[in-house]
Parts: sequence; structure tokens; C-alpha cells
Amino acid sequence: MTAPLLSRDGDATRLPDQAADTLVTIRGLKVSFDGVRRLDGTHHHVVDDVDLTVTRGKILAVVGESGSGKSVTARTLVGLAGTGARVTARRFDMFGEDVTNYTERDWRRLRGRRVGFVLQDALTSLDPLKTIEQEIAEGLDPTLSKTGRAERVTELLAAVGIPEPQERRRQYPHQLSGGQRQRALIASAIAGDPGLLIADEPTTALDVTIQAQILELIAGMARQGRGVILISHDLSVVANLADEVLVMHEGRIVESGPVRQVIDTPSHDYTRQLIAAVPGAHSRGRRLALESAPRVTTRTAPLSDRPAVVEVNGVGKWYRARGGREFRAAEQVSFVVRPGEIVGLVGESGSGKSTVAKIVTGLLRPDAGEVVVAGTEWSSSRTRRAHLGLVQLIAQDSLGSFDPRYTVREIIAETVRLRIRDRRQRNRRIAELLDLVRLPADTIDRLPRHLSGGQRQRVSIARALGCEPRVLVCDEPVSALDVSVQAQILDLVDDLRAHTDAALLFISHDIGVIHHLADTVLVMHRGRIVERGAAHEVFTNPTDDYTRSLISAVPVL
Amino acid sequence: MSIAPPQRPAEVDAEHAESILQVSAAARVSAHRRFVARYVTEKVLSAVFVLWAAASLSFLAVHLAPGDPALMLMGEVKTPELRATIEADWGLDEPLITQYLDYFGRLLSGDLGYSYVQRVPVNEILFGPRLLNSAKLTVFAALLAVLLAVVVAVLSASRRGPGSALLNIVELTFASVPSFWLGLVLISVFAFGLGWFPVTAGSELQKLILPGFTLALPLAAVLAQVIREGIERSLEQPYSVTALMRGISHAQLKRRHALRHSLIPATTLAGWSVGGMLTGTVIVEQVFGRSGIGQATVTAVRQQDIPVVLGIALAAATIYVLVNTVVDILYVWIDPRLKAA
Amino acid sequence: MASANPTLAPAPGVIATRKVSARLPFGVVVSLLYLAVLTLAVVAPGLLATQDPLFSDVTRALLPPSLHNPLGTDHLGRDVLTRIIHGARYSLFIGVASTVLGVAVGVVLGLVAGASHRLVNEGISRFFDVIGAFPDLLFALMLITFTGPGTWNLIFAIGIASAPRYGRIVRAETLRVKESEYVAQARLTLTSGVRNAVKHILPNALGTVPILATLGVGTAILGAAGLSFLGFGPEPPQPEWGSMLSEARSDLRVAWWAGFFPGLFITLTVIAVSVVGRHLQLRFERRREA
Amino acid sequence: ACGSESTSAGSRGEPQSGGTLTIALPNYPEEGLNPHLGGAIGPTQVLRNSFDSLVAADYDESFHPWLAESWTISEDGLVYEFKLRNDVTFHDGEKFDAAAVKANFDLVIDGQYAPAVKNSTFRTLKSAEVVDDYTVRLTQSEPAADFLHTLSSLQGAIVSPKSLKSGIRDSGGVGLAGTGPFILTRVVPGQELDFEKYKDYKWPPGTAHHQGAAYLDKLVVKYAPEPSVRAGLLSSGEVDAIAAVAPNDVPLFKDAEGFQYEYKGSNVAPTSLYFNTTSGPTKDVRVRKALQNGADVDALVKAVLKDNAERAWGIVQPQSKFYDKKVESAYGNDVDLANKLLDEAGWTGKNGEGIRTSTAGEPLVVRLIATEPVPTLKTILEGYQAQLRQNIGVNVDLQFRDEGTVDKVRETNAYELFPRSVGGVYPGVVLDKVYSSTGAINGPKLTDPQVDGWLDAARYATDEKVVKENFDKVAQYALIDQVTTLPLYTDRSSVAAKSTVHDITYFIDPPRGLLNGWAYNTWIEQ
Ligand SMILES: Nc1ncnc2c1ncn2[C@@H]1O[C@H](COP(=O)(O)OP(=O)(O)OP(=O)(O)O)[C@@H](O)[C@H]1O
Ligand SMILES: Nc1ncnc2c1ncn2[C@@H]1O[C@H](COP(=O)(O)OP(=O)(O)OP(=O)(O)O)[C@@H](O)[C@H]1O
Ligand SMILES: [Mg+2]
Ligand SMILES: [Mg+2]
Repeated sequence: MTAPLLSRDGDATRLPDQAADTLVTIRGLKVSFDGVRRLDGTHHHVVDDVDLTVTRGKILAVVGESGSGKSVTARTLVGLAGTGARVTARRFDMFGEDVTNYTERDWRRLRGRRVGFVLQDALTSLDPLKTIEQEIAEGLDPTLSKTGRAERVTELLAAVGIPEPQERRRQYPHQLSGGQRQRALIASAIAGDPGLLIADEPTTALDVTIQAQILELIAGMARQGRGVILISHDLSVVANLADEVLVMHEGRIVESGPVRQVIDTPSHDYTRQLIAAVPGAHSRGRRLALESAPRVTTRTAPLSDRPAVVEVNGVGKWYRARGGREFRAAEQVSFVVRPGEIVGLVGESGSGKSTVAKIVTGLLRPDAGEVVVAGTEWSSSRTRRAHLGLVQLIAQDSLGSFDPRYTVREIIAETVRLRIRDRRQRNRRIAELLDLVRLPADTIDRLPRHLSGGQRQRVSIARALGCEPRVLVCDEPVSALDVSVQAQILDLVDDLRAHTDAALLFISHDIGVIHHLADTVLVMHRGRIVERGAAHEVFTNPTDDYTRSLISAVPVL
Repeated sequence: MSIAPPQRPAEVDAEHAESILQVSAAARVSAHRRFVARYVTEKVLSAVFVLWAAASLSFLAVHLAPGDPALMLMGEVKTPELRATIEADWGLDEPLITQYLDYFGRLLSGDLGYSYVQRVPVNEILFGPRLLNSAKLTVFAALLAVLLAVVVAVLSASRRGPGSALLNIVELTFASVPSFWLGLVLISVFAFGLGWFPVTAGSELQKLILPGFTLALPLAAVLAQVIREGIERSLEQPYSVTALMRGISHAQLKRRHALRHSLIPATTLAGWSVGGMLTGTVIVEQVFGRSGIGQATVTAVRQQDIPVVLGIALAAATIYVLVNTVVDILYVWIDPRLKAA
Repeated sequence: MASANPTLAPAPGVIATRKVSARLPFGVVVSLLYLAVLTLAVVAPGLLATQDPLFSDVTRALLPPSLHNPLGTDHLGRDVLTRIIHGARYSLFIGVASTVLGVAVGVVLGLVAGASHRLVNEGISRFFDVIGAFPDLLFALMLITFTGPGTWNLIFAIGIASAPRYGRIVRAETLRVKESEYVAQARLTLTSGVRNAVKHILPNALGTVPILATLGVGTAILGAAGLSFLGFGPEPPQPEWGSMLSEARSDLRVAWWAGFFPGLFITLTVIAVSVVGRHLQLRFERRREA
Repeated sequence: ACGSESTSAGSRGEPQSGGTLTIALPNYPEEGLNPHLGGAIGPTQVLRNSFDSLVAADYDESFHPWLAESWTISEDGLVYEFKLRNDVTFHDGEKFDAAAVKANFDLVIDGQYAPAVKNSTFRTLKSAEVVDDYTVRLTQSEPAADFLHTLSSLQGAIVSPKSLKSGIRDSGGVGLAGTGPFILTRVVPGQELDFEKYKDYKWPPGTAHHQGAAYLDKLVVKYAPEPSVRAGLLSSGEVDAIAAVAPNDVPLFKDAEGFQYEYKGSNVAPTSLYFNTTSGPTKDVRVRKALQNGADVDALVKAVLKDNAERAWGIVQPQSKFYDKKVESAYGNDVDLANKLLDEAGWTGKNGEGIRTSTAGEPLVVRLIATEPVPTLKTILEGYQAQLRQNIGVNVDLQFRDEGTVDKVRETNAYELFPRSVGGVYPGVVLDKVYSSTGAINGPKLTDPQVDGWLDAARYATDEKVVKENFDKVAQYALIDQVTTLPLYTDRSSVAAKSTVHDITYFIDPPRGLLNGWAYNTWIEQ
């Protein structure tokens, strides 16, 4: 990690100095990496001609899909663009100083004390071997006395809203929840009282309720007079928070302006696409991806008329927690899924969603209750084996669900084989399935690890469809994907209903996704189903307190 | 090769720990104590089990091997009188189970048996000045190896260039050269050629230097590679970047964060290192004419002095198990995440 | 050092020049070439050396390297180069054979342990602990005390001593694969657990074995050299490198070549084998991480 | 006959007292530090510095007074009466007298203390009696020609009876008191022995060069098993002297500036290769003769062992008065003859590896079972192996096994060749062990009454000429007629030292040529 060489483009003309409120002024920022070139040998600019201005007390949001260059841009601001980075700019001022000739030592003075940075990977951005105090203290004045240090750390922790700060400061990151870790990280970023706070996707890994809290915390930082750069791939997250927004696409800024203006009257296609791709109440019954084919059919027959294919009756599962205590991961869970129906299961992390999914697929034996699939008692392995392929699972981590040695063809063949014995026919069917999930034919002999995330998820779906299952359980199939890719997959799932008449249990922590897709909704909280009903009904008129708090925390565009 | 590598907790576990974390601070402290107590007890019990099994294996080796145990225990010079003595000592005419219990009784009282070849109790061969000598050598070499490895690894981590390539070759060479060969070369060059370090004369420390390096260099080479890899891996982690974002320097980053992380894989090697040291002494002591356990081993194997060989094997196993147990327990200190497991 | 999303495929039209996908590192190429030559020496030593490795002419003992004897002669006037070439067979044989033995024992026990229920699993792991508790060479020496020296006993001793090393890893891998998501997924389509084991668990759990074995060969060669030095090596006149080296060590002060070159070849071989092994390991890990 | 070359010992100037001598020896006495138990040969010999015996032997196998002033032997050779010195005191202050001697021998012939010693070296000793304070009588059960040899050896050393009652009796070490010129003061097991001068010493053996206490103040014995390390230690000046110089290291010291090199031949039986007459191809005398003639042992020994050994020709040592020079070059190194003999014996084929085969196609393989490879022996055997293969197409299957296995192999007759240097000083004893049908180490597996007859005749003869006649007959039989033996070499012990050290030949013990580092005569130029 060497300090990036910053050089000014030749014909740069300096703009007149702006008001002292301007913390950062960047014009024509370009970043490329030594190891990455275009096929013709020229530099590929990961960040290309970016202009950026940060003002004291204002929140500047940067949005764009994965790989669009958001993080690189942000990291350039502290001179840590990455190994082998080449940074050029027509103008690069920070706190009124031209940083073009900064040495590593100069940059170091800037980091922490003038610019606080909250990294993207919240859960792994704190050293697991250091206590919270040790971590935060690293950004403090080293001459501070021990008690002074402890006091300051406690103050900071309290400031970011961590309960029992006196206790927590002596704990290790793994002893904190994700939200608390994110707060501690912010505390460490503001320890040196920087004028500028950069938060790179501070809420990606968090539950909606916690996400809301963290966003509020960041807004508070701006209110205190700091400049804030908030990076997110999700427009709705920044919609109500930011003052200005930059939309990045393939290293370029495609649109910028006050946040309401950009959302309400997007001028660039890409922005429009991004906005359209956000699932939620408004998008129900609509295609999310603009380039997707139009909807195949719309549902006609009322679902409640049809006999249920999955019946979950009073299912419970308990684990032995530490100290021998019993921990109920699922309790008294009952619901039915009918053919052609999408049942959405929402709930925060740890509420027991995956546990239910595993029980329904038969991968986990319930401690209480029973699951009946198509009239067969599903918890016993004997009856399940007799009806192999009736239930299929689409996992969140699709890569992990593929045998690493198998090609796409072999993966899909695993299920197709259950229905089609003949090899030639089978290959034809596999090709069909690939086509159905819109995978290019040349992916067939590739290994999944050489595919993109969206493509992998498609393989996973194709595999699940291979044996024409009557029940499809999707456990967070889109939570690792970009909004635009997510949009395509959600459209695809929507099509499945029309094509296959399978019963779908769709699990997500994202209420927007469930609201967009599901017919019926189950809300899970601490292993129990706290609310159920028709999707629109539940989300517009929640009766349960928990559901209500969940919904109010969801950011809307 | 560590005994039952400690399970690393998955990152997600911590998140679900939330509800448990809501309990009071006092309860948390006592839960922590209870965890440490249970963990330590587990490790100690498993160590005791391994030692018991190792001792039983030694017993079986004598009794189940083809041939007459008395003949085997005698060594090379076999006489009827000696046979009678051995039969009496080992109670060879009694049922096997009685012998086994006796054997354990003796082991527990610290009696490793009697060498009929050297005509002294095995304890005397092992635990006299020999053990002290070997301990001096191995401890010196271990410290040297760790020091060398850490310094080299920290200085060379995440540097690229001809220097690092050369260093890599040097490390590979030290890790791949037969240790007796290394010892002879070191002696030729530094003792006889340059006359820097004596082999047998001089102070104890002077005498330790060459054998110490012979033992330490291959180990240091391997350790340095592991530690460097650990450091480099750690430097790529988000927490390292976060630390840089606070304005610390690279040197500070390596020292404060990365080194400790690299110790986790490096300590896993502790068992392997102990094994390497113990066997290394066998060869190094031979080369340098140092007395010690290693030399006693070779002599005993040559003389078919089975009681001594078994005694040494048991002692080595004990040292090995002890060190590994200590290392396992140290893990809790190095890696606080373990407590969440 | 960016936290760039690793699953991200590069943008179209962009290639990452630093990714060493197809090209082998220089060191690996050199090592492979060296090992190829060594293999030739094993298969057809006569092609590389025209002299007789056993031919002794005591009047020509300990001659320094010359045109006729490029690496000199040993204490019995035998050509060192010829003996090294012919010795490749014995040294590699000992290294490979003991590794094969260790791997075989380790893999079988490790698989059984990983696949079995608690009791068997615990039993076998403890067994590994017990055997592993005796340091390798010491355990080998112990076995030799009972079996006596000789090539086969040497192979046996080194092999058995190394078995826990492989066994533990295979066991851990088996457990890991058994718990993996894809094995769970396969339960939805496969009719029996045995099929799952054969189709998914076994091949994935054993993925690291060839790598471990490669690395193990180096260790075994070094172990054999050590035992040779202690006088428990293969029997003469086999031109095994370890015993050549240890035989020549008393002449070190007057004829360095007789011992230097066998030592050099042991070292080079161990280096080459570990360079290749580590490269395989790296590739394997990268593949797994990707 | 023992070759002592280069600078003659003690030729320069008057001996000076004082100083410390550090000597590096190869192997630490792992068998323990008790002179009785340590074995007749081997590293224990270094204890000679601390322990005296009743009599001292010289190179010509004549005996001199030591702790005994004089002695008489009864007509029948059974009763030995020793007149002891009355001025001797043990290191621990105990008085040396007849009772002390009796106490030692009583212990030695007690089966519990030293069964192995009792059964071999002292097998003929029946009892020890005190005649008066300074006269002791030893009675034997049968005449043993080598009894005085036994008494003169380290195993015949007299140890303070008081210290023999202490806990360190068996293991020996500091505190086990002798009467020798040096007192053992420090033991670092496996590594070092330190001796200090015994100031009151005044009873050196008749073979000594001076009287009174030793010249050296201190003697430090260090152990370095690696020959190259020993050589380095001396070259770099870390030690004053080393023993067992490797053949190829000799030029570093011999005739080299600032160093000296000495060696002595051993009087112990030569290391010979015995051909098993009862197993495998060597049943055929023609094959045996071929094996004896197929290699140029002479050249091998000279080229490979250099000064470390001397070619042996006879079944007794060249130093012995029973040695007959005419065996020299009377056999061996006739490759044509060897090939002819093998052809005659039916080994006419050749397989792919150039090994002779029988008409049935079986390769001519002879198993050679040796114990623990001593470097010298190993080298010679390897050279022999190579020559037989090259010269006459015989595959020698060389196997090194531990002593126990070798015993077993001999019992089960699973060998053709057996190399050994049979222990014992007196030739008769050695020949008995090897050639008599009841011999303990009967390598050729002879059961020839004729040979037994000759050996008996030699044993009971009082006339040396009769003894020699019979020995010659055995030699003729073993070397020429029946070809059961190929004598290889006689070990030599070698020492090298800085040139300031004088009289280093005494580090080698007469008459066996064993290395004992006896430093009584040695002095250092100050
Ligand atoms: N050190 C580096 N070396 C080479 N390429 C890099 C490096 N860091 C980032 N990149 C590339 O730069 C591009 C932009 O990366 P960046 O991390 O800024 O994306 P992002 O918009 O933050 O995406 P995400 O939403 O996934 O975090 C990617 O194609 C990435 O692969
Ligand atoms: N094998 C297990 N042993 C013990 N506890 C478990 C086990 N599996 C799950 N749990 C616990 O059960 C609870 C529910 O887990 P589950 O995976 O069903 O949650 P989830 O709703 O899917 O969460 P997420 O959104 O994070 O995936 C969690 O608190 C988890 O810690
Ligand atoms: Mg990013
Ligand atoms: Mg889940």
C-alpha cells in the first residue's frame, strides 16, 4: 500500500476559492489501477472524471451499483485508493489545501483527525483481537492519560448510542451485535473529531430497524456541522437523508443534484432504471427491470380456493444454547402454501426464518409439529425419499450450494436426472432451463465460481426447476445482489409462478421485496409468527407492534 | 500438528449473541469465567487422556511385539541372571492386567523403569544434566527461532522485489536442508573457518550459539513464512484499512494489529515446532557432541535399550502434550473470539 | 488492498493483467523442470549417467571434480554424479513410498472418523493425538528400535509417523464438507447418504490430499536423511542420497564434494517439491475462496 | 611391529609439570563409569586414568608390577599369589590392601553384580583369599592362559571397597574411588569428564616413564562423535589432542606444522571375514576360496583406511609371538583363480546385472551379516562388496543388523559371510571362540574334531613352541586348506595433538592398542 501518486492534469485551471464551508473540492478525478487495463492496453479508469464538492453540515450521497467506483472515489479522499492506484485530478482540495503533492506523512495527518472514514465491511472492520476501547483510542491523541482515554471512549460510545458504554468499551467486537459494531466503528471514526465523515455503505449488513437508527446517527453528525459523504447502492436508503446525491455508473457520474430532484425527475436512463428497480408497495404487479420482457400472465383465480400443497402445523425447533439453556429458534409455526401462491416470510436476522425453511425442505427435523407436503408427512426421511424432488431450495449463498467441482450442466443435471433418465433428453432439458432463466448458452460448461452473482442465482433457480418441484423454498435468494440484478431475479421469480404453478415460500428480511412479490405474508419475530395475512393488507394495516415498527423503519423513495 | 485445533467461531454467531448480551455485567463476567474454566478443564482432560493412551501404547509395544519381552528389555547383552532380574522387576509371570496396573503405578510415582544396559534408572539418564542441557538448547533455539521469524516476517511482510524473492529462497533452503548437514556446514564455517564460535570450549552461551542456530534456522524459516503470510492476510482485512484510516503508519499497523493475527496460525505450528525441536536435538546433539536427551536417544536405540527408548518417547510425548495444552489455553488469550464459541 | 468485491467479474473489455491465471510462476517452472529431470533419472538413469554407480576403484578415491568425474569421486572411488543419478530412485522411492503409506493410513482413518458418529470420530481423533504426540522422527526411531534398520523398516517408520498429519486434515475436511451447503442441497435429490458420500463428500474432502502428499514427500526425504545420518538408513551399496551424504561427512574436511552434492540434491529436491506443493495449495485455496 | 612414526614421543626437552590437557574422544562411555562393568573394550577405557590394576601389560605381552609388587603362579596354573604394595591409598583415603582386593574380586564373581563379566572375562576365577595384609591369593577353576591379561585390563581394576558399597556402585562416576593418577571430579553425561591430578600418587606401573604424581594438573576429556568435528576442534586449537582420527583427516596433522600424529596397532584379533561352511553357496570350498581371492583386500585397506588400519594376514595378530610371517601374501587377490573356481563350482551363467548364476539360473548371492556399522568396517565391506561384483560377479548382500538380530541370524544359520573382530587378548582364547565346535562366536560353523584337537593341544601345552605349532595348523586349515577365513585388517588407534603436547602414544593402551587417553606420562610444554 503505497501512497497514491497524485498528479494534476496539465491544462487545469483553478477555480476561484469557494466559501470556507467547502470541505472538499474535486474536479476531474480519475483513478486507474496498474494491474487493470483495457483489452487495447490503455488504462481502464475505475473512476472517470468525477467532480465532487462537500459542504460543511450537508450530506452528500453517492449511489450506484456494485463496482461503479463509489468506494474507490471515497478512499481517494484519504489517499488510500489502493495498491497500484494512479490518481489524477484537475483539482483536488481538501480543507482548503491542495493535496496534489501530499506525501504519505501528510495524508496520515489528514486521516482520522480531519477525515473520519467508516468502511464498507462493518462486521469485519474492527480488529477482532482488540477491545473496542483499544480500537477507538487509536484515533485519539496518544498523549492522553489512561483515565482520560477511557473517559473519552465512554463519551464517544455514548454519543453513538451504545448502551452501557462503560462496560462495552472493554468488550471485543464479537461480543457486540452488528448494529453496535457499526456504531462503535462510527465512534472510532469520529474519535479524532474530524470535519468530514465518510460512511461507505454503513447499513448493508443490518436489519431495517437498526439501519434506521444508524442513518439517524449519521444525520446527527451532519447536524453537528460535519460534512458527510454517505455511500450506498440503495437509492431509497439515502432518499430521505441526503441533501445532494451523485449517481455513479461505471466510474462516471451520470447524474447529480439535490436528492428530491434526482429521484422525482431523473434525467438519465440509468437513474431511472435504478429507481424503477426498487421493489416495494408501489411496484407490486410491475416489472422491476426495465429491460425484462413484459409479464407473462396475471393471476386470475383466487388462491384460497385451491388445496394447500404445504401444510406446516405447529412446528417448533429448539437448540441447546450456552449454559444448557434451551433456545427456541421456532415455536408454534403454522401456515399453508397453495400452488401458484407466493408466501413471503419476513423478520429480522435470527428470527428463525432459515430454520423454518430447513424444516419445510426436510433438511432439519422439527422438535414439535409436522410438515405435510402434497399429503405426505415430510419430516420422515423414508417418505421424503419416495417423493424426491417434490421440494426444492434456492439458497441465499448460491455458490456455497454448488459442489465446487461441478459445472453448470452437472449442477442442473442433479435435479433433472430425477425426472428424465435419457441423457440426450436431459441435455435438451438443461438447455431449456438455461434459456428459461435467461442464462447465455455458453455458461453451460463453466464453473459457477466463474459466473457473476446474478448468473449464479439463475443457475440455482434453474437447478431448482429441474425436477419440476411442487414446492420451492427461496431462502433470501436476492439479499446478496445489487438492486438491478435483484430486480431481474425478482422478475424471474414472478414469472415462475405463471410458468410452473409451484408453491413458493419466499424468505427475505427486506420488506420491500416481500411487499413487491408475495401474495400472503408471514411476519416472524423471535421464532414465532406474529402477524399474517394478505401482503398488502399486512403492510398497509399492520396490527402487531413489531410489524408496525418494522414497516416504519423501511426507507421509502 | 496441534491437538484438536480450536474451533474458530463463525462471524455470525456473535450477532445472535445479542440476547445473551443483555444480561448484567456481573453475570457476563461469571459466564466468562465459567467458559474459561470449562475450556481449560476440557483441554487438560484431553491431555491426560492422550498421555494415558501414549503410556498404554508403550506398554503394549513391549508386550504385544513378537518375541519375549524380557529378552527385548535386556538390550544386547543377554544373560539368564539379567533375565531373572527383569522378570522380577516387571512381574512378567503375573497376569497382564496386574503388570499393566503395576506399570502405571510406577509411572504415576514418577518411575520410568530401569535401564539394564546402562545399569541406572531411566530417570537418572533423562532427568539429570542431560535434560538440562537439552532444555537449554531447545529453549534457546526456540527463542531464537521465534525472534528471527518475527523480525524477518515483520520487516519483509508486504514488500515485493528482488529482496523478498531472495529471502524466500533463503527461507526455503533453510527449511529444506538436512539439519545435520546444516550443522556441519555451520561448524566448518563459523567455528573452524572463521573461529567465531567455539564448539566445545568457551562459556555456556558461546557453546549454545552454533547448535542453537542449527536447530533454530529451519524452524525460523518455516515460522517466518507462516507469520508473514498471516501478516499479509491480516493487512488485507478491512480492520487494517480501518486502522489506516485513523492515521496510523504501516509500521504501527503491522506491529499493533497484524502481528497478533499472524500469531494465530503460527501458534498452531507450536506442536509441530516442539516435535521438530525434540527430534532436532537428536541430530544436533550428535553433530555437536553435546550431551542431552537426543544423544541419549540415539545411544539407546543403538543399544536396543528399550526401557530408555520408551522413557524418552513418553517424556517427549509429555512435553509435546504439555506444550500443546498450554498453547491451546493461550489461544483464549490470543483470540478472544474463542470465548464466544 | 481494496475491499473490491471479489465475486465481481471485471467490466467488459477490461482484463486484469496481474492475475496469474494461466502463467506459472518462474519458481514453479524451474521446480517442475528439475523434477522432470529427476523423474528421468528415476525411470532411466542410464540415459543420464553412463558409468556404473557401484563401480569402485579405490585408487581413485576422493578425487575432486574433473571432466571424467564432474562431481568428483567418493571414498571408494565411485563416481559421485553417477551415484546421485542412480540414487534419485532410492531417495525418491523412500520419500514417495513412505508418504503413500502415511497418506493411505491417514486418509482411511480420517475419512472414517469424519464420516462416523461421535464415538468413532472421537476414538480415531484421539488415536491421531496419541501417535501425533510422539514427534515424527522420535516415533520412527522408536519403531526402528523394535523392527531394526533397513529400507523397508525406514519407509514403514516414516510413513506411520506421518499418518496422523494427513489423517487429521482429512478428518477436518470431511467434517467441513459434510456440513456444507451443497451436501445439504444434494440431500434433496439423492436417494441415499452413501451416494451423497461418494458423489460429493469424498471427492471434495480429498481435494487437498494430493497437495499434502506432495509437501509430505519433501518431509519424508528429509526424515530419511536424518535417520541415515543416525545410522539407521538403507543398506549399502544403494546410492541413496541420505546415506551418501552421511557416509561422506567424515571426509568433509578433505573432500567436500562427496557430501556436498548429495546434500545439495536432497535440498533441491525438497525445495522443488515444496515449491510445487505450495503452488498447488495456493491455487487450491484461491479457487476455494473465489 | 607396531608402527610409530613421525616425531618420537618425549624427545624434546625435560618433562614439565602443570597445565590442563583437553582431549576430544569419539564416544562417551554410555555403559557407565564403573571400570568392572564397562566392557573389556570401548569408551570406558578412559577410566584407566582413575583406576589401577594389579599388574600392567606391555606391548610384548610381558607383565610388570603395578599394585602388585610381585606374584607367583602355581605349577598347575590355577593359583596366583600376589604380593601387594603397602603404600597405596585410594582416592577416598581408604587403605589399599589384600582385603580390598578380595572385596573386588568377590564382587566381580558374584553373579548379581556383573553377570556378563563373570561369565566371560572372569569365568575361570573361583575365589579370592587374604593370605596376609598385603598378600592375596586368587584361585582358578581351570587354567586360563590369559588370566594375567584379564587382571591387567581395566576390568581387573581395584576399586575402593567403601565406595563399592555406595549407591553409585553400578553406574560409577564421581566418588567411585580408585588408586589411579587422576581423580574423576566432574561428569557431564554424554559430554565431558574432568580429571584432576592425584597428588599423592606414587605407584605407577612398571611400564611408566616416570615416578610420582602425573605431570598434568588437569585432564579434560570431551566427546565429539563426528570425526570431522574432532579434526576441526584440534585444527582450530579448541582442544589439545584428539583420538580416532578419520583416515582422510590424517594429512591435516601428520607431519603438519604445529601438530603431531601417532598410531598404534591393536593386539586384539584382526577383523576377519568368516565364511559359513554350512549354509548356501559357501558350503562349497571352491566358492569360499573364490571369495577369498576375488578382491584385492590389501589395496583396499591401504587406499581406504590409510593409517587407520593395517592389512591383516593371519588368524593371530602380527604383534603376537605366535604370528607366522609366512601367511603374508600366501593367498588372496587372484581374480583369475577365483573365476576359474566359480566356473568349476557350477556358477557359469550371468544375469542382466552381471551376477553369476547357477545352471538352474539362480544368482550367486551371499548374505553378509554385520553388526552396527563401524565406519572402518563398513567402508571395507562396501569396497569388498564392490570388488566381488566387479571382479567375479558375486552379489554380496550386505546387511547391518543390531547385535541381537545378528545373534539370531547366526543361530538360524541365515548367512554366508560374517565379519568380526573377536575380543580377547590371548590368541588361544580368540581361536577357541571362533574355530572350536563349541566356540561362542563360531562364525565358520566348524565342527571338525581335528581342529578341536589342535586347539586343545595348544591350550594345555606349557611349551610355547607346541602352542605355536598347533596355531599354525589351525591357520593352515582356516586360511589355505578349508578357506574359512579372510583376515581383513587390524585396527589401529590413532591420536593427534598439538606439538606442544608430549608423549601422546600412551593414550593408546598396550597391548591391545585400545584408546584410553591414559595421561600419566603426558606433559605439556609451558
Ligand atoms: N486495488 C484495486 N486494484 C484493482 N482494481 C480495483 C481495486 N480496488 C477497486 N478496484 C476495481 O474498481 C472498481 C470499483 O470498485 P469500488 O470498490 O469502488 O466499487 P463500489 O462502487 O464501491 O462497489 P460495491 O458496491 O460493491 O462496494 C471495481 O471494478 C473494482 O474491481
Ligand atoms: N445449529 C444451531 N445450533 C444452535 N442454534 C442455532 C442453530 N441454527 C440456528 N440457531 C439459532 O436459531 C436462531 C434462528 O436462526 P435462523 O438461521 O433460522 O435465523 P434467520 O431468521 O434465518 O436469520 P438470518 O436473517 O440472519 O438468516 C438464531 O438465533 C440462531 O442462532
Ligand atoms: Mg464499495
Ligand atoms: Mg437465514
